[in-house]
Amino acid sequence: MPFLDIIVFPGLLFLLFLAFFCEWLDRKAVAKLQNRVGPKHTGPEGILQPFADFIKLLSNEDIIPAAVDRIMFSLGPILILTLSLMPLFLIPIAGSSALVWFEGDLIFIMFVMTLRIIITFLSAWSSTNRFSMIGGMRVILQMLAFEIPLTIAMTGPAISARSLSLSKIVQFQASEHLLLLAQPLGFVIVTICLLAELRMVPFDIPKAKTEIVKGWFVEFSGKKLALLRLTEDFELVLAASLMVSLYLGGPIGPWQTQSVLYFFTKLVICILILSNLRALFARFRIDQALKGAWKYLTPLALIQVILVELMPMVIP
Amino acid sequence: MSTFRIPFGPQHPALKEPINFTFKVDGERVVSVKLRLGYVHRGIEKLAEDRTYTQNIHLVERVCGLCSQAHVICFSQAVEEILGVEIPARARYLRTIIAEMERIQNHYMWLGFTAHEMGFETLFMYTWRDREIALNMVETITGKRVNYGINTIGGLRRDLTAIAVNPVKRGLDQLEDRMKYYKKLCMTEPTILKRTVGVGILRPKDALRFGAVGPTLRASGIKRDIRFDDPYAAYEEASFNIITYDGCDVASRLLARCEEVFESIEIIRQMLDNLPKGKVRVRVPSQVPQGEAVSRVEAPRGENLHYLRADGTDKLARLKMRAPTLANLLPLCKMFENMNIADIPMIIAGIDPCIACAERMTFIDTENRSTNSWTGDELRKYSIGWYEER
Amino acid sequence: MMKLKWRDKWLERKAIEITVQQSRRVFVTVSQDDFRKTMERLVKIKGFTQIATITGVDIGKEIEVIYHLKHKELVLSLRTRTSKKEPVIPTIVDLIPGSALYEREVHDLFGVTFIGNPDLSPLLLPEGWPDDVYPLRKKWTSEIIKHKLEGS
Amino acid sequence: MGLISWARKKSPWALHFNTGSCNGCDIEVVAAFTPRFDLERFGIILQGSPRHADVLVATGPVVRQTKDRLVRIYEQMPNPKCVVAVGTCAISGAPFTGSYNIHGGIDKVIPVDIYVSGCPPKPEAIINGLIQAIKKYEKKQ
Repeated sequence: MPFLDIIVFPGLLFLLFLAFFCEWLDRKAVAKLQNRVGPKHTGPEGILQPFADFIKLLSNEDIIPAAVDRIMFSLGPILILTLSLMPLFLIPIAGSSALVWFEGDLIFIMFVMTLRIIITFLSAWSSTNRFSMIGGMRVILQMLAFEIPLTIAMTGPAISARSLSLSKIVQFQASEHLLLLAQPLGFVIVTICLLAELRMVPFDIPKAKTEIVKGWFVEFSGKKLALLRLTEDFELVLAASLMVSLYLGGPIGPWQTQSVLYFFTKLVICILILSNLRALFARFRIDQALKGAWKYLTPLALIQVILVELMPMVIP
Repeated sequence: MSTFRIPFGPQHPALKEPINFTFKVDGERVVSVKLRLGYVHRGIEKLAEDRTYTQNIHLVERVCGLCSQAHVICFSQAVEEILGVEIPARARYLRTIIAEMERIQNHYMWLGFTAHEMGFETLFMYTWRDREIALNMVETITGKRVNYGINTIGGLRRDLTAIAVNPVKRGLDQLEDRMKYYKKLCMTEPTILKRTVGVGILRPKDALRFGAVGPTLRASGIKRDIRFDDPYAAYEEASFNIITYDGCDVASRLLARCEEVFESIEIIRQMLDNLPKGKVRVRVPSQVPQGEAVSRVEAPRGENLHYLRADGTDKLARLKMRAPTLANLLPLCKMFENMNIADIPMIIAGIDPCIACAERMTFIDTENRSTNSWTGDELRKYSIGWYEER
Repeated sequence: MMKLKWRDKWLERKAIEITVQQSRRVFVTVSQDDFRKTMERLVKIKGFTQIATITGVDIGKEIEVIYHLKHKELVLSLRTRTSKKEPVIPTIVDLIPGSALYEREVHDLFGVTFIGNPDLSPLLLPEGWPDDVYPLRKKWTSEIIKHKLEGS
Repeated sequence: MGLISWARKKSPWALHFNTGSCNGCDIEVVAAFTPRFDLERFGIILQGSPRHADVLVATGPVVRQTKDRLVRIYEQMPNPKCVVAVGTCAISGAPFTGSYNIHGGIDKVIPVDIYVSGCPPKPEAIINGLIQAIKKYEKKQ
């Protein structure tokens, strides 16, 4: 595996660019939906806005409050950033196989995502702020509720492709058909669960600005905040690219062609879907969100898996 | 039962004004609430005693930027009553028009804030965009967007020019259209319903016992409106309905306010159509004879009461102002009982608090300082203890 | 006197003074001893169950406390006086719970003690406010208070 | 330093604190973030936590009770920071001058960089104030 691939394309630098681009796209789309302009004067149409935010935060003073648990507080943002960056290397971006891939990398992605949330909780807890503690508890609660339907729904594509590897799933879609056509229900469930995983409206409960300020974010400033914001962007990319790879065929284009451009276009569409949903709803209450996850999403995800199993028998 | 305290304010994104609630919560459920005001206490009642009546108009207008018209009308009515002055009919009509415009822009603003509290940013942006129409109308008539500075004792300082009538009427049509849409949205959008229905219950009995006023009271099904019960300005000549809802929750308050906007628009239309001709101001002496008066006005948030005592000089002896938010704070504490943390902002928004109004004189504090400024260590000990006991 | 629905023989006998300002505003003055009884009668029999606010006024040697009671369109202001040296008035929180905040407001700003009010915590104004300063008494002008607080 | 000062200029995040204003200024500050004026064009976002903010937008005269809070919030903000005093009250205490419970303008308590006058100032004026603040903020290194 060439060094250049990891650092430049489709590795770190490309992902960084993608993350900033996605944040800009998301902000711009939401602003448009809210009848505003959004970032405008930072670069052409404000495209450099997330970059400027990032640089500014890096250059800001980094305050460590006296009361916090120093080790976890400093380590938290770095760990979370690493953990949200790692799964991105397993996503097939440029070709039908990813930079790194092995049988079972889907499970690995799920595992890392869960781990990330536990680290989030720990760093929230370590900042000993009442708001971040409540935020941290809500993060965990939300994970417990949404991880399960997400995992179950994600086995759908795996069963169809008879493989637990993302790259294999993409290759299956290249040879057969897009899984969105076969499993629209799964796509919907995954989208909702990913919204919750991303903590976006209507599931931005752990960082509800009007209830608990910024939830577990509240005590972080300067470089740590910069990293955390970058993490959020990576998570956005991760969520969108999971949707793309699992259901939309990743970099597969029509007539058996493969290009990063196809991947990119699909990614943009997915992000627009996510921002659209973000602008359309009010926030749920934590108990309502949990109830919804257990009562509707989990059974639906199960039904969807059963359907995936039964489908080939009914329609040969 | 062991509990966890969270401070809410004084600086908090859900509150544009500083106030401090300290909630005792058990998990996510509110057990009790203590509140502390005094962050916006500017001693206006004392200041008023050092100023002349004309200067006081300026001061009273700044009790609150959002109910400025209501406060000024209330104050000048009290002075006019002691003076025995009858203001011209045109001035009465114009006062009504401006007061109703204030209500419209206030309710729009409130709808936006409520949406913001439930994390519905898009609705917030939309309502605030449409609120600019109302502000434009106010600006055409008075020359300012907030704190209109148009009232004085004995009438108005400026007249409505004929050229302003048509833009205002057009604006009213737009506002009515938009509010119809928002009302439909509030009644059908599932996430809004989830957050408002059954939240912050205030039974009619409690509402009366604790003295709620304005839309908060009317949403508990009680038909009380100063404009109707104790008409002032030109409300006797207007025909309108009192909106009541009997859901007793935030959803009812939401809808009651939406409907009130329609009534306000209707009142303004009637006023504009029947606007009498003539002067807008009578000259009044700068010295007010001895006497006292109680004046009541229905501000956007509810009943506004001023008590004025004059001692024959050009300065007043005592001015007491009771703004609606203060009356609604006790019912608010009642509403919090057994609610979820996530509902707190919604419930607070439900009474449309205007702390600047409530606080020009009052402070409530039932806690000692120590709970307010916990160190991290204390908190950690507390939280560890909390988990051990569970 | 105008014919009004609230008209009450008992009250007319007890009251020191009754003024009808206009058809919807009535001012009644009672002595400090009769105050509690009058209030009970007004609340329980006459239906003045809601209170708008309580106003305190410094009138030289005494402090006047005015209760603005509401009954439909009518505002009845019941007024009583208490000496400035030892300002004491029985509470009405048990009759009208909504008056709790207003009683404390008057307690804070004028130093009137409402006997029987369970929660008259002497906490008003900013933290660290001196005990004997009642900002709305005429003696305390803004300059004197500022001088006392800032000590320069 | 070119990159950093460019980034600072392009992304000043604001924190709004009411030190005792009548509400008029607060409403206009919020209005400046809504569709008609939309401060996000300049990269300015309203933040909830002082730790995340660069520009403190303070409104109203400083009331005794809020003085300590104002100082605390100012100190919680990371460096470099700047303060915009919005409204006449925030500049001098305006109609409330002489009251026993106010200290006067914001600059009696914390250093102020930009003053926006008006009662209340229009959102356009507030936007201008923030832009001026950005220029000043750029020089603070």
